[in-house]
Amino acid sequence: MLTDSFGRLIVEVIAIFILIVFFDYTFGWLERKSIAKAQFRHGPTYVGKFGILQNLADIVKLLAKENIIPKNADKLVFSTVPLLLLALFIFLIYLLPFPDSLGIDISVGLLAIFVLLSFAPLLIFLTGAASGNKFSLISAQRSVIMSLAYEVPLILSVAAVALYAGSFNIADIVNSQAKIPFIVLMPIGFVVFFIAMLAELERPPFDLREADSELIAGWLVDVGAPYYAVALFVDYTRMFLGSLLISLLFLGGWLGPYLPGLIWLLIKAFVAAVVIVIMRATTVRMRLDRLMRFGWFWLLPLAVLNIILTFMLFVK
Amino acid sequence: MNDERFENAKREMEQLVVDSLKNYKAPVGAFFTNLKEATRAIASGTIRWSRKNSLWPMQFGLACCAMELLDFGSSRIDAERKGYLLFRGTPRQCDVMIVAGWVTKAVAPEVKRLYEQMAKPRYVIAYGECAVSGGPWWESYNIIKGIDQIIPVDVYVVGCPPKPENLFEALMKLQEKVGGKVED
Amino acid sequence: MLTRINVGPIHPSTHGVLRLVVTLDGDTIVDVEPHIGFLHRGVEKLAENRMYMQSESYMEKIDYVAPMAYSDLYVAAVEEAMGIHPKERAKYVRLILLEFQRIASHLLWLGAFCNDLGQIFTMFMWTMKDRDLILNLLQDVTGSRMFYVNMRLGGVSIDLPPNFEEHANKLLDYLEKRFKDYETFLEKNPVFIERTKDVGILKREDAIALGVTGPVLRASGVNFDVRRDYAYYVYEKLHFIPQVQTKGDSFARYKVRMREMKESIKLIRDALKLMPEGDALGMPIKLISPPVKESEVIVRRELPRGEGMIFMVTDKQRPYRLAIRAPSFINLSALRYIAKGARYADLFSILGSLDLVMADVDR
Amino acid sequence: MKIKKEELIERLRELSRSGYNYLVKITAVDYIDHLEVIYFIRNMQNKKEENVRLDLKNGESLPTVIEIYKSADYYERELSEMFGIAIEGRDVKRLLIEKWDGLEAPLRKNFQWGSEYKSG
Repeated sequence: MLTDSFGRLIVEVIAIFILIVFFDYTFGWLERKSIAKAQFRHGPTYVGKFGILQNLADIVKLLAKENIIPKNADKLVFSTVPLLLLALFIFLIYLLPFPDSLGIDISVGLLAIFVLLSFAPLLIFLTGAASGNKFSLISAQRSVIMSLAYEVPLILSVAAVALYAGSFNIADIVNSQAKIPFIVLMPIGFVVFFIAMLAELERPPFDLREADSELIAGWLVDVGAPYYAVALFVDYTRMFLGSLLISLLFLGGWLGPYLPGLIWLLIKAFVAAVVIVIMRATTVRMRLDRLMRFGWFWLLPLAVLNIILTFMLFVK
Repeated sequence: MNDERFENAKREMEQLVVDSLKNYKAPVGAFFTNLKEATRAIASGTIRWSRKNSLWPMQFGLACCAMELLDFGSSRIDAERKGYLLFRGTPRQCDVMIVAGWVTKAVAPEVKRLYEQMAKPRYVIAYGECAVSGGPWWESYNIIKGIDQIIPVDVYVVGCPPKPENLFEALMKLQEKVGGKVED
Repeated sequence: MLTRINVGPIHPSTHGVLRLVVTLDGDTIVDVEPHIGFLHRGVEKLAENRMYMQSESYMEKIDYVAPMAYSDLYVAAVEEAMGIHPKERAKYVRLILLEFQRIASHLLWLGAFCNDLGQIFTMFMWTMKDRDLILNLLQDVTGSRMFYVNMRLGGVSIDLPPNFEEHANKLLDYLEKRFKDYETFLEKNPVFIERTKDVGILKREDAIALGVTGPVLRASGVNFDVRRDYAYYVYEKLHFIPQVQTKGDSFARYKVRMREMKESIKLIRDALKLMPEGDALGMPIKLISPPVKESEVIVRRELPRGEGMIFMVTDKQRPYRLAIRAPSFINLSALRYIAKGARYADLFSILGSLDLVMADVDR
Repeated sequence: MKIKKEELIERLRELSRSGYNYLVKITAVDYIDHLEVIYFIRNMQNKKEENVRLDLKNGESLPTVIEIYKSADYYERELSEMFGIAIEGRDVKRLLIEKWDGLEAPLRKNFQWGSEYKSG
């Protein structure tokens, strides 16, 4: 029996990894195309049909380029932490339940995910601080300060969801949305969660860490080309995690008529991701102090209000 | 007999034996060497293909020609169609440096430094008359007459300023060079 | 603890080659010290060694975002030195082309400004698209995309083509619609308002003391525009009104430029209606220019970036001394005072709102 | 208005008090045997302009007017660099041409054109 379950585990690990790569690659292409459309352009068209191979060319080229580690950098931290960051996000996706009993189904999955997710800013801080560049250092500081602004509302808005479902198990949360998804039941909570998630995903208007016009490339300034490929992979995996969380917690996850559950989940994840991309294409960047004020004066009260409303309307 | 000459001959003999041993392939080993070479060929072909199709220019404008460089990236020409557009501000992650504008004596060391900060393989396009030869500022006391005095240049684009279409053509020429169609 | 950062000389949002040494206390700017001169090529010295009309092309390269404005400034100075008055139709033609150039310059600024605020090129692509249409129109007239060199003594080198009025009106209608879109797109975006309002305030007294010009001066509540106060060409006849805002922050500077573009559209429309028939061609360029009458000339023009002035001491065939007052040069000197006390993230939005062209600063 | 170098500060202060509060430009002309420095100032209320001119002998220095006009900062630095005029009363750093190989004051008439650039 041990071999049987072990075999299944390996199949699951490979299946989810393929899923991650599939989403990352497709989303990378979709993002470039949709931003190009928003800007009256075509985006990549020549490399492969509809430019589908463009990102492959980019990634292979980046990996084949010379890797530079600056003299001032802390070599060990600088060359391992980006990989750790990637490992963290991939591991977090393994913690999520998928339909057809794919993935691990642990009883406190929600807690585990949000605890581990708060390590990401620290890892980014380490990379930025280790590269020995002042722009990266500013970006690293911002990354930690920013997390103060959005972590608390994020967790409070998730708490309302857990309160309603009466469980920390994500599969239970999805199943309790069988009749009505939570986006309808608690719209305030969804808005808070979505905005806090944007900040977590480092997407505009909260892309303070990687602010091209101020900090050139933020914590990636001195990162060599192969590590930039890793950073892109991290970015898209984080995006996958974020859009999966949005669709699992608020959009009803894999529940839906006619189509198989996995397809529904992916469709919802892609919709959430494309909305985030459209926001990226249109808005300007927020300032750090304004973000703090916004987080504490708007998001936090709204999240608390959401919990109170949920408690009064549904739980009692 | 001269000892020295004898020593030399002996050393040459030894070298010959070592060389022939190096080139010797055992019948079983030959299969693996061929396999290794084949994989290496496929890998290098893939890498060359990817390099050819993803030339990222650096976000780096000096003077007038930078205006046309902006136009090159914007919606009329849309350089992203062929994968030329992912302007990165940092030299570490870029492939092509487009020197658009005149290079003064003050800025020359910076240009050189930026070139040295770029990761290999790296390419340079001299865009516009000023970068090619000094152009209209030939007689000025503070201008370098052509950036090829400080860094190696792959493609020259002439004009004052050249149209963005010319830059597109230059990048296609560079693609040919990267893809191995044109000798250096 | 104070941190000192070196920004530039080559940085994505310095619009050229500018080095800023920024001293930060946390996230607040204590001091900014601009280091300039990376693009210096000695235009003034080169012009002293050229025949009068040979330098026109150099003048255009001073400000490459609005080249025609500078060539007009220089040719006006030479005309004044030789006592030549431009023909009546030429005045209208020049005014129309210059106002189109102003719109193109402001459009580029708008896109670059949004880019500085952290947008990923969207607004930039939009404005570049519209700017391209204007450049195409100017290309139809002059034959060149960027450097036109079409001002001649007493007129222009090529008159407007026969179908120009139709094309121009169509383009103006389109632009008017686009400007409305831009305004709703930007002014209804709370993040844009937050990033520009009450940021980088320059008070009226400071603006005068620091000597800033153009839209920056007008955004601080000083009602001064060379087009009205030293009226040239036919601005007086077209009832030109300067656009003034009182607040003096980044948003006011944005608003002034936006309104100026609309005002330019109005001016072009009126000028197209009132333009007389006749001849607008100037003298062809010859090595030997007409005799010089004045020994000293001062000419002012409202360039897209502010007041431009040429002070020329004349000689027989070439200027003895040509001094150019570049608007970007003096606007940059105000950066130090405006940016003090601002957040680091706002440094680039303030720098962007000043609308600098580094080649104009260094000359 | 032609004045002497000694009365420059006094006259400019007087003018700025009487409303000429906007400095348009400071520039100079090299007449080989002497230099002429010109201050263009403007009254922002009624838009009147005034030129204040003074002659400088070669090698003579110029008093700073930065206390009267803040915007004189950059113009004075430009003047000191382009004409080699020393400015009294303030520290003038090199402004326009950084890393310049030893040739002084390009806008003087006796200026020698620069040499070729040597890389390395």
